[in-house]
Amino acid sequence: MDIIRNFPAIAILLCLFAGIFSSGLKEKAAGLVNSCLIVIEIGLNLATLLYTISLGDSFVYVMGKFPAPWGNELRVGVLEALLALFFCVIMFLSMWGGKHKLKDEVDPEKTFLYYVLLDLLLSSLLALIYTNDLFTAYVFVEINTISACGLIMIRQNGRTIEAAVRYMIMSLLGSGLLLLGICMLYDMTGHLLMSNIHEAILTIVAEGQYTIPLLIMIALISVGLAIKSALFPFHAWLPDAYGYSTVSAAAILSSLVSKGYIFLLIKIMYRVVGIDIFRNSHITDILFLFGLMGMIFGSLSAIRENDVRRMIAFSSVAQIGYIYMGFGMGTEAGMVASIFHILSHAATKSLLFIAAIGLTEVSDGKRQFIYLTGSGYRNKMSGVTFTVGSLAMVGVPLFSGFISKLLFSQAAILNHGKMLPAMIVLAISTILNAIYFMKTVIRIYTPVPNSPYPPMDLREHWRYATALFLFIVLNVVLGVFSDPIVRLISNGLAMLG
Amino acid sequence: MITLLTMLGIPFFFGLFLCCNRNITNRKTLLSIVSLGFVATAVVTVFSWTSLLEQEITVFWLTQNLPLMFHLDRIGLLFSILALVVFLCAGFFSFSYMEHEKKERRYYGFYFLVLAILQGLCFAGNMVTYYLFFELLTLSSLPLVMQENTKEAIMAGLKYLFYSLCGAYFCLFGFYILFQNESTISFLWGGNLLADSIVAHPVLLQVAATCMIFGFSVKAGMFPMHGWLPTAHPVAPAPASAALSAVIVKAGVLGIIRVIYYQFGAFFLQGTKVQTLFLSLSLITVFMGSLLAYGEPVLKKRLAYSTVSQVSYILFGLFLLQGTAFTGSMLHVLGHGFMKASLFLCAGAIIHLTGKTRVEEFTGLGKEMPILLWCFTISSLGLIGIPPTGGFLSKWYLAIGALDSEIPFFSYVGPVVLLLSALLTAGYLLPITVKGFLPGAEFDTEKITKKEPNLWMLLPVLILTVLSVLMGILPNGLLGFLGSVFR
Amino acid sequence: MGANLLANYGEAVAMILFAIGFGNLLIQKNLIKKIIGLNIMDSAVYLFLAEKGYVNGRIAPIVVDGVQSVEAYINPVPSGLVLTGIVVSVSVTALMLSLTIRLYMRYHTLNLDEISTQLRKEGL
Amino acid sequence: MSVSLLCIVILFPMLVGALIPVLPFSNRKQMELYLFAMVVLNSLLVWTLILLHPAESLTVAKFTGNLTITFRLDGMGMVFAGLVATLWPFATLYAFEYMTKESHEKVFFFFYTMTYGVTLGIALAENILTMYFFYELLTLVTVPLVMHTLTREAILASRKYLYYSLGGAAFAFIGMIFIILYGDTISFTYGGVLDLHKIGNRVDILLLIYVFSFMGFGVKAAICPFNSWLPQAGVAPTPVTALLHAVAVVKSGAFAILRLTYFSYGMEFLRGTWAQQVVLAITSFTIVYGCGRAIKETHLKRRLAYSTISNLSYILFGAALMSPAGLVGALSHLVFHAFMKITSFFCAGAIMHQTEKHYVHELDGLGYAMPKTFTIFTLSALALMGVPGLAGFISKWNLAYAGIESGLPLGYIGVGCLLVSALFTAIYMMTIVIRGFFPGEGFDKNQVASFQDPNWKMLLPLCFFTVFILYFGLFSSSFIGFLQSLI
Repeated sequence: MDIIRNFPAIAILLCLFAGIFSSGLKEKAAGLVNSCLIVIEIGLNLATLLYTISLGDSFVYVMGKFPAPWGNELRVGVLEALLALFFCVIMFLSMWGGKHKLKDEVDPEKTFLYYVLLDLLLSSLLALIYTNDLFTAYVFVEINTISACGLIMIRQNGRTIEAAVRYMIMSLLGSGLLLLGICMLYDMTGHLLMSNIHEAILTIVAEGQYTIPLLIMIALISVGLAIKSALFPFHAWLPDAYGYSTVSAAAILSSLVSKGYIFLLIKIMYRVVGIDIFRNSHITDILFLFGLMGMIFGSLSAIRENDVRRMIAFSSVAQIGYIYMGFGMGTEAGMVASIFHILSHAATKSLLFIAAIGLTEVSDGKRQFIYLTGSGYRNKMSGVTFTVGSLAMVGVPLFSGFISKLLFSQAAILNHGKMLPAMIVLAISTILNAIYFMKTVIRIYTPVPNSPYPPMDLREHWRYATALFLFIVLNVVLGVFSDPIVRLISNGLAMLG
Repeated sequence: MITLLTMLGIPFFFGLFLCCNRNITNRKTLLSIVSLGFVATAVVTVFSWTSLLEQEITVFWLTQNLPLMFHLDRIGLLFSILALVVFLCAGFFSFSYMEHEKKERRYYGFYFLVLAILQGLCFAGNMVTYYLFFELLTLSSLPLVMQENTKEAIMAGLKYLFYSLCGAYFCLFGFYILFQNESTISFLWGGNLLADSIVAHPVLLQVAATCMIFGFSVKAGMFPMHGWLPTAHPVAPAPASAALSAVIVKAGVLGIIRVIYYQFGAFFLQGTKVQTLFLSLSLITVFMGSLLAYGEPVLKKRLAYSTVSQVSYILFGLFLLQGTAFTGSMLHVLGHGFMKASLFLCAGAIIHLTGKTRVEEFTGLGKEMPILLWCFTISSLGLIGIPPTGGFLSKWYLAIGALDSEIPFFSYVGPVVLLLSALLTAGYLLPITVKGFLPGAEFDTEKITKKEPNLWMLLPVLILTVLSVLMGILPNGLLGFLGSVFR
Repeated sequence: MGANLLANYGEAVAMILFAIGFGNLLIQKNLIKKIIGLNIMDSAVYLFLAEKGYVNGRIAPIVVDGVQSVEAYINPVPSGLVLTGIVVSVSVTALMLSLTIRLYMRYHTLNLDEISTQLRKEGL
Repeated sequence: MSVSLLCIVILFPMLVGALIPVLPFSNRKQMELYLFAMVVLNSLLVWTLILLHPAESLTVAKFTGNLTITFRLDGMGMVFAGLVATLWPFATLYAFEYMTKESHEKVFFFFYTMTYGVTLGIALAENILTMYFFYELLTLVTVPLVMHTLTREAILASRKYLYYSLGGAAFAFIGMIFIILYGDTISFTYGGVLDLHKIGNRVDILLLIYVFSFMGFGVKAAICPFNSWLPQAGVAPTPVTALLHAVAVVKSGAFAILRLTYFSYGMEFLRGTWAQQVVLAITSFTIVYGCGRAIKETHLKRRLAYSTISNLSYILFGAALMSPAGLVGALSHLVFHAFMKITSFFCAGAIMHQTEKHYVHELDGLGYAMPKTFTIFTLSALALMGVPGLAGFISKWNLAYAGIESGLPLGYIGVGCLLVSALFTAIYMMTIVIRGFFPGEGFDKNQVASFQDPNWKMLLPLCFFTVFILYFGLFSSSFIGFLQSLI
């Protein structure tokens, strides 16, 4: 049954070829290729996941014939397969949700390029998840940046280009630091494959050499990836990038792109440096601090925001703060909580973006809150979805937000030092979330007696309505049946090392 | 059990009956019902006095350990007699007085309710029952105070309500503490405190005692909390203010007796700071009351201030914790009750007939209504304490009790203050009689017409004055009855 | 500290160049200068990487006149990495330049802050 | 079968509520009939459940690890569920009448019936997670009710209510986590679930977390720093303010705190610690603060809302005493206050419904126009004041008994605050009653001639509640005995 072993490699290459292939096709055909590509991807990753669960351990897939130290290889475990599957599902739903708006956002002859960029983005994401080689990771990080920048820019109004430029500048800074970190790592260990680097680092640490370079390397890589995933102090580019891009692009960017980088950081922490070396290098405390500040200031600036999409963008800065707070705790439970939050945030954020677009559509396309009053009645489905998304964000039971909040608090209590700040900030950020999300929910449900804008009839937009419904189902599934997923994550994490 | 329930039930039933149905229109049927009610109540109460003396009856249990229990002892009987006599006299007096008043039916309704509750108060056997009737007394006497329905009457009523409730809650606080530290809940002469709790936390118990005594003394118009009495009593119609001053104020006195002698025990409070505090407060009130009365032009306000000072005579006697002083204050309870009631009724009659309320307008009154003014004079003599009347006797016992109680400061200051205030009492009561009978030269006597009040008004005043004089002349029966109480 | 700094001066120069490039990319207002800073930064990293592979007294890893033994040549892997790195930075620079041209055509300025003020006026 | 009843009772009202917009009702009458029948049916189910009293629990859903949504009927749950079940049908009956004047009542009754199920969910929760789950659900279901009139201030009030509740729940969440981690089971067991060797040296942190969760749940129970949402939520229609702010919402806050203190943290762990001092101080302050503000408030419903704030802190004061007697006192006040407050809210609602008068100074002379409503209001006022013979006295008695028995200095202060607040209650309630019955002389009858008592739909619930207050005032020993048997 080892045919499934090379499914991950097939998945990555298939996306690349689909991208190249659809660059020649017309708009309609490229769209078709893209959707069935994503469906195939879901199939492949699902098979890989089931295979790795039955295998019970991660397996290595050597790319080409060259053995370990020189050749390139993928390492596939339960956690990687789960994340890959989840990302593909989110991408499929976002594409499905944003398709009807694509017509008036991107001018027709450029839509096939849009699908090319999406295919490249998916391939780089999968590669980031599966690769076991650092330099390949760097190359796919760059591919990811370029395709994300393309996705931001594709709407061609002044705002998006300026946002794309800002995005590019910050990302390039981040990848510059990452590259420098990788080179230093190569300098110290002489290897590029993660597992070999790990043994070399263990010997280095054992002999007590290179203590300072090791510390600098860890700092460079963490700060580099933090910049790329918009952690608190480096989040200036995020609101414009997510606020003004196309519908499905915003959903995908906010939920998947930054998560790819975070997962790469997790793999480096576990597989390359080793979690205990990473912890006593005290970088985790700095990440913890940034995470806490992100949670507070992200929500504060979201409260001040007047435009609904920028508000949701700022709220993802806060949620990324949650994830880094989980890293900062340094314990295994903290890591499980962060990974679960990656999943729940991805699901909730894309749901919120797609629902917000539906609301703005029935309010004459305007995004300011004043126009959104009563839009919940005009567009019933997106009103309900937005409410579900806000409740998930606030952490009301029955939705995914509650479970991640539960896991975070349980993790926080276990380590004595960080317990009190984490708990208090968690409570405060819940209150702040409640303030700006619930304000919007109440606003969209205050009826306007005779509103000039026409209501959206869902029969005509059946694809959009089904996408929203599937999003809600995904969120509730994460919220109610979270036990198997948490178990998958924890033993996937054990395999990761 | 049946006699008790009928005794309380009949006035209560009459009260509710009068309050609730609105179709009693003409006055004749109303007065007949009211007089029937009075007669029935009198008969039943007298019968229950004889049959229920010294019986303990538990009606039902409010909570597991809080029974509503009735027990008529000698002190209760004394107060019950006072209440019945004064209420009957004032009741018959009000037949003619209330002619030109509005809402007469409601007035009689609440009048009966207050009578029923007062009887309940006197019969109460433990502190919960006492507190229940104490609070109901405030609530039911409120409409009597507000009978006039003027803005001033309503404000006075509210002030009366809030002062009394504040007092009630003070004594409830004391009772909460007491409840934990007492052996049996019912009143027991000599105190029912647990021996070990007296030893364990005496200070707490003293605080509880202070709160309870302070609570009841609010109703008795003691110094810091006497503000409501001079505003509430004069505002009510004359018979109601007679009842208020003579009897309802005594509810506070009965409460203090129950607390000192039946809950904490005289021995526990002997020589404590509590005793000195309340002795000084009562003396201040005695002196301050008569001083304010001296300067007051309106007759009913003057009588109200006199009530403040006279009741503090009684309190002074109680706080001495001494046998003769106790009998003296009991005598003063009865004496003051009769005399103050007759004074208020006379004032009522004067207002009813001549509409004059201020003292300086009473010149030549003796010519117009000689019999009434004679009764007024005899009662004021009694209040001042001139020998033949009851007032002298009680003041005599109070002074003797104070002297041989050997309390360092108060044993001699007490009698001095009593004498001073007796002088002041003469100062504010006698001018009325003098101006009434000897109007002076320029008063032209032939212009006045005979305006004697009709029999309904005159008879009660006569009865009350005769009773107060009888108390002074033939006290042995009463003294014998009171002597057996203080062991 | 000074001794081994002189010993591997290559890495020191690379670090300085990296700092210059990073500073330019971050602080400069003009877009073109930012892109120039980007290229300096990338080339500095590739210098650092190439320096890693260099062994004194050996020649570049191109097989010349049949010499097969490994000791003759320097470590080829970093050079390979440098090649991929250069490809990446070329494509990124191309993208940045095209974006700058579009912005210039719309707003006739290369200063990023001016562009954002004009955008706010447009109220998009 | 009886175990599954646990779940049916909660889901059935939600189903009924959900069906309202869907079912084709030809007119209001049909919908009312359907709704009333369903609510009565559900109440009967609850009472059969209470009578059957199944001991085993019913797990409905499983979250991660040992966290489950399970229901079980224990002593306290029985009390709260019984209270909600008895009050809800009457409140619904009342709401029908009230909603004739309001618009789109389908949405209103949709949420109104859902709240019924959610409150029962809180009552029957077996572990702290289930209670927290329904606690959050309650906020979400009641926000639309507060927002019903959709005026500007209604939206602001609902927004403020939402922020406060969610904020409070966030802090209570921390407490729950501690119990999940440091307790050996998360289900409620009397006497606490914390096992001490796991806690080790982190007692202070745990106490701090207890205070956090006390404040968290306290937000809904309107304790001092976080109660400004309650008076503002008075903007909602009366059935909402009456039912939510007298019974469902605030009581579930108090119920949650009782569960937290006695069934999760355990009283031995908390007794005598600094946490208990802090909690006692906060509740005593809120008692006085609540009724202090009530006196100043002239708007009728806001005044009753402030009175709710102070009465709720009675319950929390009982809880904070950390003794079995304290729990009995708290539970008895929880039940009795629900009845007393819902009566006064309904009377206020009836007055507003009939006469459109919202402020106290407009109520002159209404006592004659609406005699039945005002007498019932007077009775509820007396009960709130704690006049013996009515339900208020019994619960105040239990609380004070527990307060004194605890022997803590703050216990005495707390009992003092209880009595001060009783006095303030008298002031702000009796002023309304007196203004109603004694309007003063400048008042003529035809100003209020046009108003008369509301029809039977509003009066029936009021009469039932009055009978309840009277019955439990006089014969409460059986109920208190039942409460004591719970521990």
